[in-house]
Amino acid sequence: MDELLIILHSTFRMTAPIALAAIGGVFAHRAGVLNVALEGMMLVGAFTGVMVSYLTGSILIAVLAAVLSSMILGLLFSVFGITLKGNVIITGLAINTIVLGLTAYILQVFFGQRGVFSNPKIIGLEPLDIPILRDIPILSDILNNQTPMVYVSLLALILAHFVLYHTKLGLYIRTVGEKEEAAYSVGLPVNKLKYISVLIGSFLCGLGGVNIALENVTMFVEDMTVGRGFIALAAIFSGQGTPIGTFIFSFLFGFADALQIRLQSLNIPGAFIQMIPFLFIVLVLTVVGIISVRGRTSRGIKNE
Amino acid sequence: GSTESNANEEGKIKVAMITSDGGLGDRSFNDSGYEGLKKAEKELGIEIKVVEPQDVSEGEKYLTQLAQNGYNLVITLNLGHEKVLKDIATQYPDTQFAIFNTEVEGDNITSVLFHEQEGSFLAGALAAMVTKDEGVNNINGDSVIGFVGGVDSPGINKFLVGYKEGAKYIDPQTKVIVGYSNSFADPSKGKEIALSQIEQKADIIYQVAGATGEGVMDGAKSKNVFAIGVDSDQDYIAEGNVLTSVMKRVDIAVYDLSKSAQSGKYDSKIELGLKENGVQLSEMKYTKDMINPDYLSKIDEIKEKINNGEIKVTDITKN
Amino acid sequence: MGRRNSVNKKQKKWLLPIISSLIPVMLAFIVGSFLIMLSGYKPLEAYSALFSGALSGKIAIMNTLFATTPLILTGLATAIAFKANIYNMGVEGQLYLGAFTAAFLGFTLQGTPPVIHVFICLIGGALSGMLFALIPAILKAFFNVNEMVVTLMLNYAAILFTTYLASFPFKAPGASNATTIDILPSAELPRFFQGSQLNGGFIVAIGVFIMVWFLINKMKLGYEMNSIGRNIEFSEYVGMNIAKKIIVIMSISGIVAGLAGAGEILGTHRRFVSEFSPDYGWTGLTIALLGKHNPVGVLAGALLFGILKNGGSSMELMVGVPRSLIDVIQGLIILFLAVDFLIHHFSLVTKLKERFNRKKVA
Amino acid sequence: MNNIEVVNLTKKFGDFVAINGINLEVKKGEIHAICGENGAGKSTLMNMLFGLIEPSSGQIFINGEEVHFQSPKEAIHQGIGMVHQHFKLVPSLTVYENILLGEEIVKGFKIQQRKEYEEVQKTIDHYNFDLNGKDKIQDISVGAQQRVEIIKMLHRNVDILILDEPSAVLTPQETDELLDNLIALRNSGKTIIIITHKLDEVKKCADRITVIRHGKFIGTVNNKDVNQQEIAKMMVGRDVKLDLQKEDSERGNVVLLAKNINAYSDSGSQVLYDVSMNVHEGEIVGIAGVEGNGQSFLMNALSGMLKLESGEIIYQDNSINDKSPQALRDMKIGLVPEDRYLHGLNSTMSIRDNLIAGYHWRKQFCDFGVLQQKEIAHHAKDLIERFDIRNCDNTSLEVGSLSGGNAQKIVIAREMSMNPNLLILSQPTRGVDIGSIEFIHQQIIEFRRKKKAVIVISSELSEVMTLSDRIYVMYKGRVIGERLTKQTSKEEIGVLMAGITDGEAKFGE
Ligand SMILES: Nc1ncnc2c1ncn2[C@@H]1O[C@H](COP(=O)(O)OP(=O)(O)OP(=O)(O)O)[C@@H](O)[C@H]1O
Ligand SMILES: Nc1ncnc2c1ncn2[C@@H]1O[C@H](COP(=O)(O)OP(=O)(O)OP(=O)(O)O)[C@@H](O)[C@H]1O
Ligand SMILES: [Mg+2]
Ligand SMILES: [Mg+2]
Repeated sequence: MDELLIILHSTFRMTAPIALAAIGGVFAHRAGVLNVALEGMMLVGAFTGVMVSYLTGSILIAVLAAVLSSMILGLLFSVFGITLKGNVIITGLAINTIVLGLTAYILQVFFGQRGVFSNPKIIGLEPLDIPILRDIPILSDILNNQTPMVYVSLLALILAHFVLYHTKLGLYIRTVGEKEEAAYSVGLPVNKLKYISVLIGSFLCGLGGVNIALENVTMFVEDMTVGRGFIALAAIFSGQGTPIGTFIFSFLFGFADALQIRLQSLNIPGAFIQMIPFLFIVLVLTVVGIISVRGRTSRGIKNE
Repeated sequence: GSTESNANEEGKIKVAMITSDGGLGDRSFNDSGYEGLKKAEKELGIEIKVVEPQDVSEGEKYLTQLAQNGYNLVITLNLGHEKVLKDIATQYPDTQFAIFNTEVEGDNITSVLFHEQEGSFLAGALAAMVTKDEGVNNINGDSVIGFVGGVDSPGINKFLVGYKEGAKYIDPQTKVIVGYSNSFADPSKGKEIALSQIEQKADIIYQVAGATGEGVMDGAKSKNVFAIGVDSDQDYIAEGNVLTSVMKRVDIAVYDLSKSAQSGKYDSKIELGLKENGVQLSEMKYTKDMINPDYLSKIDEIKEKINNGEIKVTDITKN
Repeated sequence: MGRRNSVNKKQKKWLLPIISSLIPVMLAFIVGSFLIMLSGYKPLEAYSALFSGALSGKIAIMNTLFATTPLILTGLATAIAFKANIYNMGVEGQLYLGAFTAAFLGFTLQGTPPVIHVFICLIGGALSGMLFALIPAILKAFFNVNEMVVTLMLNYAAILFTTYLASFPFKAPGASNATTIDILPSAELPRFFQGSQLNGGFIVAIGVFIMVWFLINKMKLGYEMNSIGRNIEFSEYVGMNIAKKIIVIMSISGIVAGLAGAGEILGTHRRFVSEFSPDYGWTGLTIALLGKHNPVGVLAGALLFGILKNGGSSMELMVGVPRSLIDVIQGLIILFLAVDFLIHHFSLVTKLKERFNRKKVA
Repeated sequence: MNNIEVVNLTKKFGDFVAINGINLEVKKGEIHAICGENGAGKSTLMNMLFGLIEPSSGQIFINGEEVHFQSPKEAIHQGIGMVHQHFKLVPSLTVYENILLGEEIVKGFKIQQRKEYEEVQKTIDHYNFDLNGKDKIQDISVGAQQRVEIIKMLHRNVDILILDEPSAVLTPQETDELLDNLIALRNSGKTIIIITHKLDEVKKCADRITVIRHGKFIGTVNNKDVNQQEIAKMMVGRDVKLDLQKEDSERGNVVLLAKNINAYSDSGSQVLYDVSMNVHEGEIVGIAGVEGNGQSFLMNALSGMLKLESGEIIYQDNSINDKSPQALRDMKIGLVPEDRYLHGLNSTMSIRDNLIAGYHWRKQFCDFGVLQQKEIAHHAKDLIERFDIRNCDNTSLEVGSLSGGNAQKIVIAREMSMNPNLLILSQPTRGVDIGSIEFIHQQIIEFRRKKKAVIVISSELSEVMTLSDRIYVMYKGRVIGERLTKQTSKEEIGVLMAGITDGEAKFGE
């Protein structure tokens, strides 16, 4: 039982960056823009956050800068992918490559560092001890004393759900993604909506970057997002683009990962334990698939 | 072919170094080599160059081109180049080559081998002693220590096995919790693994995981227990929470090689273990005073025994 | 405008894509040269190192083709699936399994005659790539499980698995990293020329290219891939067995990916080295998209990336431009290539002209 | 004064001139009908008025002022509304959400869904349309979707209303309601432009009629000065037979027999109840019914796209219950689906490739897995000629660029050219011009003459009446009546379609 609580506590930590990026990515996904640049957007957030925290000593400015840098990237993505009508997947992959190179390059040329940048002057965000939550038995063990972005990720989930399903903006975003002509024919600003969706995503990716580089640890390491952006993408697709579904899959992944870490003490070759999170997601999707195919009476596979 | 190897105008000696995976900035292996090379540049007045191939298949091109460009000595830190090196070395007999961590035969090849397992043995032994010492930091009385590796592979497990043997040498009951991060660039994950191991009562964690290890040290710091650094002296990274570092003196090896380049006399094989001071524990600047001095004398004693062959440390790559 | 119109239609057809892909490359180089200057190097020197490193002389060109070889295959593997709108993001994983199998057959089948041995290894690599691709294919075909997610996830599993194999059961004695023993000489894809790494793998890649080209452009299956890729419901309605097609298409994609891995092992590494691939699968994905899922486009894209890779290392070796900057320039080229400048530009010009004309009339 | 004036308007798609120097004047407060064959350029012209596409040259004046619409937004701003031929609805949203799209009712940030629904339902009820505001678009029939499109515009209270074939999928009653509503709107001062291929509707509501042909202006006439025959002649440029002659035919063996079939939709509700029917060689069987009463599901069941819960479908003495569409094609069943852009055509594939889809594996087109491009091109040319498909000289063009009627002819041509034993057509002439309807109907009858079996599913009662030898009427997923065409009347079938039966069927087998 205690073990489980500890795993759950750690699950939320491990879920946060994936969930932030994934929930952010949900907007672009719903607007019909496949954003594979989540990875780069997180990485740039992590990088800028660390650099600005180091230079200014202010965590607030650092977080703002992280978000800003990520949104600038979102803007770049949008200009190429939406305004100039470039292929969005290529645009996204290109942005990932550029960010990977550019962060390393700036680190090297302007900070004279390679690989890792850590310094006591970098200020991070500390876990929060929340008054009421502190006193609720089980919940406090799981949710109290988490870093701010963990709470932000939960907040993002609620807000994303509200925005997508209860506001005009969300309705328009869904319309643009599902049937662009419909949006266009009633005069909705299609491109503007796509921009907004991408930017919401990059905003949250920036926070995801902050989580990775200024909360979990306080340092920057080249390529420190190590594929979390793609896991986030997988969560979006697995969760069928709904904020709740997406969060659930982010969480399942985080949980399997946390579990995997504990299970490493078993006497099984490391590789097989480390596969758990990936195989687990495949398993869950297969089960979901089998169940939903069973209930179907019509034949065949639908268009996306 | 005809090499254009005319030693350059001033007759300076030219030494080039090819980094291993991860490249510069790993704060360990590659960086350490670079330190040695820079030192050689300054002190020996040689011309140096460091290059970082993108992947192992580029090794052949890099080795060839550096040889063609008249470098007297071409050092590769990447053991993955062992196969191609043999051929290239015969093609460029006027160039000397050096390779680390693996043995390649050839008239103009120097193989540099480290006995990382020996240094790790000392680290394991020290950890097994300190982990029961409740007075220090948040050390608990349980004999549990941890290990975090980048990937589950021989190169990493070489350290692990030495570490385990060292710990068991002190106390056969010592439990070693092992974790792998599956990435050398994921400090978050490193920290998470460290926290999990600490949760399971490990209070000293040896990391052999590149930048992921930075997270391990961060985790140790946050719970005020100990990490053990690797490759270079990492004690400063979390002062007082890095018990010691198992240093691999790539810098010294590179420096010595550069020196040989000046004299033109090379060994065909250099083995660097505790005896040669090629592998050693850091001076423990921040932690020496925190622990019982007896431990350190015990470590010295063990070191002696390893050097004179009384203790044999397993090298898993040798089978 | 006038001049462009005077170019006759036939010429325009092949000129256009060339011009429209040169513009982005130029733009990327211009942006890149600022960065190069910033770090204190001379752009001209750097770029000339890049181009001469990649293209001047027989060896340079051969090395460029060597760098191109795996990318042709991973690009084609991705393109085949994407053409049918199947998101096979698992080329990287399929490549690893193909590579390991090829290596395994390469070092175990003692006494096999040389050419036959190579073939067995290639076929083994192809088959294991195929079998691995079948997992997402079956899940997609029968349970409608999103193949993109499955392939993404299985990549990690494949890399972990092959690393395990090379670290434990098949580790070469005495090796201090995760590699297997060498394959037998009879299994090696021979090099063409001493001094360049270009090897028989290139012939394999070109052979596969021709077959894939033929498949996509001339064969029934190519027609069906095209149809499924554009409208799966229609394709089902007119009687294509979608489940079967998905399985066939993914299998072919997996075969090509497996061949990419096998070729690298038999031609380049000559043993299995864990994590040997510098993201060939992912680069292949970019190339497939840049080439618009069209084999010829893939070939051109692979060549561009081969030039950048081979030239990039020369830029580092000769001029000392940091590797990170080479990545940035490469990223910029991809970014600009994502946009169809000419066509967009064209329509922009036309639009403006129309507006202008209309104003004049009014 | 003229509400809308179009001067010398031209639209080119590449080298193709879709609209060629058209002049058009629409007076304020009139109903102006635009007539023309498929591909004449009607939709293109209207799309320019609505800002969906930009003219290549020429001028558009609204209320005397020249406009250059860059997007529909600007047209909407000028009080123009358009009901599109190809629906612009969001499938996963509800009817009311679609209707209010862009004009949501909000309080704070939150959309007032309840209020929205009530408001929309009021409008729906006011116009007497059979719609439930809460249904999702993806769950309702094409006819219902058309109604949504119309309400969407009526609800917006526009000054100028453009309707592009609004009645193509409506029931006769609904069409009547719609026309009445349009007349009422006109009387209240609105300007209405309506495109339709149904000349009786034109006669019923229009004040003036403009005919275009091949993108050129042919003439504008007052409705009261012309009759249907004359309009048809203006459109087609020759005399058109408006009613079809078909000789009697001897029917042969049973080809298809459905016995008590029951089926459920994906969402779990029963959609077919104990449906039984049959078709014989040399017979055309019509399935009549108001859109959304199970005909689509019956079609899906017959074409292998819907699994049966119980019952049996027997084709040429073999059960085809679990046969896939592929197997059905192998057994020489031809299918013309209802949704031509989803199931009938692959809109981004070439005309040529569309014309062999589903038959591409045949020896004729494919040898050892290799496609015979020459033969395929030749086949395409041949069909285009035989089926008089317009504007597709270049068979490598995307089929999506064809006008609706021509697109439909592609489907019909493909299915008929493969010479099936049983041809099932769903809404075969929806949106097709009179010239082409005449042609398609003749082809169907020709088929019967060859002793083949045909099933025609159509919500167009007159179509069912003209073509069929025998008619089944569907209501709420059941067959509620079967009649021989000769022994029944339009009125009787109409009554059945409304679900009213007086006891047992008059005709049994
Ligand atoms: N986007 C486009 N690109 C190329 N050609 C087009 C495009 N849109 C329409 N056309 C062509 O313009 C012509 C006129 O099409 P339009 O849709 O206006 O016909 P229509 O009169 O509305 O026919 P229908 O009665 O069948 O709807 C057709 O031949 C069509 O193929
Ligand atoms: N040579 C043929 N003769 C008769 N029917 C064929 C022939 N080739 C294909 N078909 C039919 O074409 C349709 C599509 O075939 P599909 O490609 O799914 O299967 P297949 O033709 O058996 O496969 P393949 O030709 O690739 O082995 C099916 O109805 C199939 O039965
Ligand atoms: Mg202890
Ligand atoms: Mg039209």
